[in-house]
Amino acid sequence: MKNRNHVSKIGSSHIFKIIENALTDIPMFSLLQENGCLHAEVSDCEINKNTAAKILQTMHYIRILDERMVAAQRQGRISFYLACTGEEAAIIGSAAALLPQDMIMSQYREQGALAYRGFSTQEFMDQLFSNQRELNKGRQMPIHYGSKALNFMTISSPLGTQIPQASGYAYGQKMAGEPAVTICYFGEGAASEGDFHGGLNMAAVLNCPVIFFCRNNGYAISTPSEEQFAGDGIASRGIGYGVKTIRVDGNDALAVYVATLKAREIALQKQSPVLIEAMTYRLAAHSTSDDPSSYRPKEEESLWKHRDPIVRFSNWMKQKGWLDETAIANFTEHTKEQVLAALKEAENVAISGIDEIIEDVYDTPPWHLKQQLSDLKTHIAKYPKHYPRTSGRL
Amino acid sequence: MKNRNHVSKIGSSHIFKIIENALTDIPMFSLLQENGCLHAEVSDCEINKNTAAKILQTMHYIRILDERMVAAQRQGRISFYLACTGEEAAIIGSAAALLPQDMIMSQYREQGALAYRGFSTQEFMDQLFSNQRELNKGRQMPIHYGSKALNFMTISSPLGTQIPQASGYAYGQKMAGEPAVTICYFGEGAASEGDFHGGLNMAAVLNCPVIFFCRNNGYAISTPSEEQFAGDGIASRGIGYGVKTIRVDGNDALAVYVATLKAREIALQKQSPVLIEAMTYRLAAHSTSDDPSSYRPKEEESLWKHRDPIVRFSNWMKQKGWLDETAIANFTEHTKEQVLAALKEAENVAISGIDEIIEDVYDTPPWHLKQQLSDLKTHIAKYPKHYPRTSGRL
Amino acid sequence: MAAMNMLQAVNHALVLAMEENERVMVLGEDVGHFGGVFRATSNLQQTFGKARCFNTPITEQGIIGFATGLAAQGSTPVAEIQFADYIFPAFDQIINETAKFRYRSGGQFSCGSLTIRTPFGGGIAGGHYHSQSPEAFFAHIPGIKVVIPSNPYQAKGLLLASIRDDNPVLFMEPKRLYRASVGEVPEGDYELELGKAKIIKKGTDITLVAWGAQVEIIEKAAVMAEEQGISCEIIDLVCILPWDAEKVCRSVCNTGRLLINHEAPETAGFAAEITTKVQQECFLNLESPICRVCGLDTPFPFAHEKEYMPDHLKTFEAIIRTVNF
Amino acid sequence: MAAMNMLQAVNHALVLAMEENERVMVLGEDVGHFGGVFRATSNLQQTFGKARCFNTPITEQGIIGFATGLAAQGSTPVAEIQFADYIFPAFDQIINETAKFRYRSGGQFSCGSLTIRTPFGGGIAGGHYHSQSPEAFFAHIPGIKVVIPSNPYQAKGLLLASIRDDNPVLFMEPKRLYRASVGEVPEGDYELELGKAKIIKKGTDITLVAWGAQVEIIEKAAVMAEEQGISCEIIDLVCILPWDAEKVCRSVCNTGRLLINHEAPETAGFAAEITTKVQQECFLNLESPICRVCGLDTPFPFAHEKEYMPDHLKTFEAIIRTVNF
Ligand SMILES: Cc1ncc(C[n+]2csc(CCOP(=O)(O)OP(=O)(O)O)c2C)c(N)n1
Ligand SMILES: Cc1ncc(C[n+]2csc(CCOP(=O)(O)OP(=O)(O)O)c2C)c(N)n1
Ligand SMILES: [Mg+2]
Ligand SMILES: [Mg+2]
Repeated sequence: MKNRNHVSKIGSSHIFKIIENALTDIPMFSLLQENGCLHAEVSDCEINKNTAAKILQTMHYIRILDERMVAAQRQGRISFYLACTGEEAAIIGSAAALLPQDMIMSQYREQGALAYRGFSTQEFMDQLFSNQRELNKGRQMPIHYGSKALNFMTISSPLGTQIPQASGYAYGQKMAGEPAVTICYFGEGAASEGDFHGGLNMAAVLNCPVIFFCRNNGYAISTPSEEQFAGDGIASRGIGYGVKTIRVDGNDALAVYVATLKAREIALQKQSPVLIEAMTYRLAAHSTSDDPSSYRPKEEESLWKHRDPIVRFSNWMKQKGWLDETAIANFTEHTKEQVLAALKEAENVAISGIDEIIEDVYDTPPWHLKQQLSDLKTHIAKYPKHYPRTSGRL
Repeated sequence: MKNRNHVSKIGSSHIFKIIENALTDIPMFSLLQENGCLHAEVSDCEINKNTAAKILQTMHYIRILDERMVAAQRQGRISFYLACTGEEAAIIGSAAALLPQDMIMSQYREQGALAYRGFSTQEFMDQLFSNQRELNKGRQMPIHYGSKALNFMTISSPLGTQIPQASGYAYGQKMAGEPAVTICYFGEGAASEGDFHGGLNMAAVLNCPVIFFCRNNGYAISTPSEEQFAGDGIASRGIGYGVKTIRVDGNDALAVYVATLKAREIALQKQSPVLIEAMTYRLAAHSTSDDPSSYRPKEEESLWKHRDPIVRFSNWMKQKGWLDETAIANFTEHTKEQVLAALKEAENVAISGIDEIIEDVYDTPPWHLKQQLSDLKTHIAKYPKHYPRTSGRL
Repeated sequence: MAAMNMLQAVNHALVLAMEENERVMVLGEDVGHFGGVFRATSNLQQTFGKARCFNTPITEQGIIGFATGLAAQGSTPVAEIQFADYIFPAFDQIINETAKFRYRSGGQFSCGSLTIRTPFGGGIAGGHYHSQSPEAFFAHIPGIKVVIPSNPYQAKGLLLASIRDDNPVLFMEPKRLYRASVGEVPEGDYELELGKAKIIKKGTDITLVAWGAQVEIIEKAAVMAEEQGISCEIIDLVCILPWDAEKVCRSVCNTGRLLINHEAPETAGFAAEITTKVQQECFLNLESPICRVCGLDTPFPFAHEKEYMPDHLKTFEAIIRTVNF
Repeated sequence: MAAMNMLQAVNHALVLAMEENERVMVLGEDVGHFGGVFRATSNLQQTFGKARCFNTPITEQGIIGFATGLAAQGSTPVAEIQFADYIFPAFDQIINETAKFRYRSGGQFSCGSLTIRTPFGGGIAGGHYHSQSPEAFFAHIPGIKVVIPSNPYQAKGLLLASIRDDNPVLFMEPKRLYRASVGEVPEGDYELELGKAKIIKKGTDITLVAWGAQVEIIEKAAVMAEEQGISCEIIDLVCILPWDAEKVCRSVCNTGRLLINHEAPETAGFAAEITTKVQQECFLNLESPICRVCGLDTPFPFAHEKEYMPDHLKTFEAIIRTVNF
């Protein structure tokens, strides 16, 4: 046992002073101006052409997917969808800075990260239509993606729960000696949950190689961020936890990429957490169940439409001489067709057979679940017309 | 609907920079040197002689009570006790800065605040012996005091739960137009709970006149504060919430008093929360169930014994010419006798009658509780010897 | 009287309560200007101001802690938890704080004025996290009341009674009925007594018990059973804690048979409590085992929702089995 | 074999598990150097290092969230919640995350290697917050297992089985027995199968069921009953979820009578589930109503603890009532 002194590093002052709001100025890191030009102070940046092209392409891909699926929901073809419009740079720019062995734990608006990892259009569609090919077996609502092969943890709806889980996952990676980190995405609203507090504090104390990536998009459903917190955002909380922190312009894919690259390096080398707050705007409705027109003016949205991260990044690519407009046009064209084809295919695939209803609750079904399944099958067999989606395959 | 821009107050920077640990230096406010002399920079201070004398007297009172009751627990007269030795200045200095209409919500180590409010020795003893005179009817373990008359909320054991409650209580005071605040005490360990996060954030957003008073005493049972958090303490979390914050030397009763006075003024005038972190040391064992010798060296304790807040404050009083040593000696003598007498009296008072077992679960007992009580009484009547504490009074 | 749906009925009750008592305050995620994700709190902020109807940050534990303190102070908070699936972060506040507040203080302090509203239940393609029916968890918490309306008339009268009741009440709203259930509701003030079940239909062969949205399921099954010549007595339990054991037992003593239907998983669901009490009180009257028709012991599945639900056909089959025992 | 108490048995199991598999990690409040407030984790940090046995900050929701993630990654965490009374801040993680982890991902991801240990129950003058018996809450959560030993031999064998079981297990330790229960325990490795009840004594007139520390209470009551010529069959349920309905039902079909004893409040406690299943399976064999002897529907009281407890006398009286029905 050693003597310790928990106040040894704390200075003292004999003049009364109160620490007021926003004592710490945490500016956001940005590289691109709104027009896509590099800021004057910036000379060069650490990204190669292929990566940049893949970021841009994935941003286009997600925009198309989102638009198509919002429409599909309106047509009644799927029950629910949730778009990430306006936030593509934050999501895809950060995902691009990771390696495939890094675990992604997301909130629900990070389909761009999944697409960047290589989730196929058909896989998206199978999830959205909850059919039997879906990797999660259609057990959750649309948009709750998950892919073991791509190290993308299956999404769950309760807000903030993935945050302490990410700390634990990263601790496990460290203990296993894996050269990998975990990234954990969440919104500024979710950051109000107690799980945020527990997760960040534990990661800091236990030195977990995890990147906490907060998308501060100004809204949590209808609640504006000033009714969510009174501080200047989420970044300033990092100080309190002793967590290294970065604030970044979330509509600047380049800055997000660079910031996440550094964060990953620090997380891995110092085996310590890093918090990134990306300042962005939820241009989309919260989800297809929401209509933002009752809580924010159209002009506010237009302001941010002019800050479209895809346009900004394209302009920069163009200036770099890296933009292949024909390739993009072809890709867009092709993607639209591909999405439609995959959608049509997915909607015609059956849902899982009824046996699946009790699988995976436990490693093997205990007696009561077996009994319940057998009763259920007898029942369905008696009323096949009433359970048309499963009765054909008992 | 107005246009809003949640990033308008955030600057930007084009040079990558990471916010490192302990960016913000939050020194602790102190007025008295360890020897009790005012620090050179300090000229005068806002305390009158009566208040100072009452603080000192209460500190002595609590020291005596704690010592006696730890001994009583060792003798097997009560089942449990929990002392605040070493933290008297933090607790009593802050309580002295409040008005009687202010609500106190405490953790469990703040008996000094209750004593300052005027809780009688007999009331302490009745609680510790859980007898039928006890204000909470003996329903909880020893030390779970509560007094409606003194605006001291009944203590509950789960850590941190009182924090969001305090925010809500204070909001109610504000809505009712009461010229009062709520003070909420907790340890640096409890500050790890999710309820801390929810409570502080809500208070900040909803402008609640509440003082969050954290006793950072270096330990949570056996867990040293460096395994509790990686930041520099609890004060730095205030910034993240946009809560006005003060760090104070918790062994300096004068500084604590002055800081709490200011905090109260701000909370009330600005209708906003204030966070105070008092740096102190838990000289006592965690409770009578604990033995700190297995997790910290005696020398560490001695270091802090030399920082005894009672000695320090006495010395200052002496220099002020305010110390009446005879009065203190008499008070000590008298208190010891009084504690012993009250103890003896309390231990001879019966516990509540058995009817009380179902009262106060609801405003009036529903059918099932009435049935359970009547069955219980029939049973006790059949085996009176087995339930000697209640069978005599069915 | 006016025809309204359950959301409107809830909203009316809130308006009346806020008009009557300025200490009534409504808080929760998105309940402010927006009026809540289901619009149950529409226009309250506009009418009563931001201080009395306000958005909170997304922290269910914070919301219930805050509301508990607010109630202890003397206000009458009506806190909304956006979905019952999200009430669990507040479980500690509810079980360890709210429910024990008065008891532990010997009656000195109370948060009895608190009401917690939350939409629950399946049937809306909500999957794991927008479908759960957690009433049984709360039934095991002495110190709170648990109330579940099954139509707009009940919703308004029970909500007013819950807000005015001097005990913390968990008011669970079957969201499948929010717009689906429409009925005549008095425009003025009225209360329905808490703790009372309602006999919807008299019958002689079997008693059927359910609550919330499942009441219409047992009604539908009863119609099928009557066609087979089986006379069903139908009881809407309305309150889960305390529950109206007397009325249920009296009915079962007459019919000799009991079936309970709930959406929550079968194991340790509230049907078990009803069964246990009834077999104790009506042992000699029972002509067949008490029967449960419940959700499966799995998370609430999305694609298999239809198969998962304890629907009218499963109920009908169980009635036949029970009567033919 | 060696005589040891339940704490030592738990400690031995942890040592064996950590020796065998370096991915086994122990975490919780004060479990490190100090060895936990009950010393169940004594010397683990000293033996296996700080990385594998570590203190956490005081955040139960954080602990279970962290441990769930750690398990999903491939480690085998054994998380301690200092008292079962403090598990509720983690209730959301357990019900919405841990329990649904495998199901919701179609079996892609699993946190099945997680074990949560927590001391529970009364009889130690712990009042409201160091006495609760929350097993019934967890019995209503599909996806987890709930295990409760009643002696040192079981504690070691069941804990080893729980740690190795590929499902999240809540391992509830009756703290009243920690030092009080001493028995012979094999020094080596062994497992007891999860989900199996144990018949402690055969009998013919009535079946008595309990778990954890209440097993010795029903044994004591049985001795009194035998003196009156009543032959009791005694069953230690051991596992709450999934539970051994087959063994209990078989016993009741023979004896014709059933009494269940638990410390938790009666309403919606786990006795209700047992009752419901048994009356369904043994309807024609039952000679009297199934009887519960439980805690009262109040918070756990401090001064009235003795009166509150479902002790051997209350159990004995209930046996007599049930047999004389
Ligand atoms: C525990 C919990 N409480 C409430 C909800 C309901 N809910 C779903 S999304 C949402 C808003 C989240 O906002 P934010 O975290 O900022 O993410 P964004 O939607 O802006 O991407 C809410 C309240 C939930 N899913 N989980
Ligand atoms: C929710 C909850 N978890 C765990 C405990 C057990 N416990 C009681 S006191 C304590 C340590 C608290 O430390 P701190 O907040 O620093 O207060 P101090 O004892 O130092 O005054 C713990 C872990 C509890 N009472 N409540
Ligand atoms: Mg947001
Ligand atoms: Mg402490």
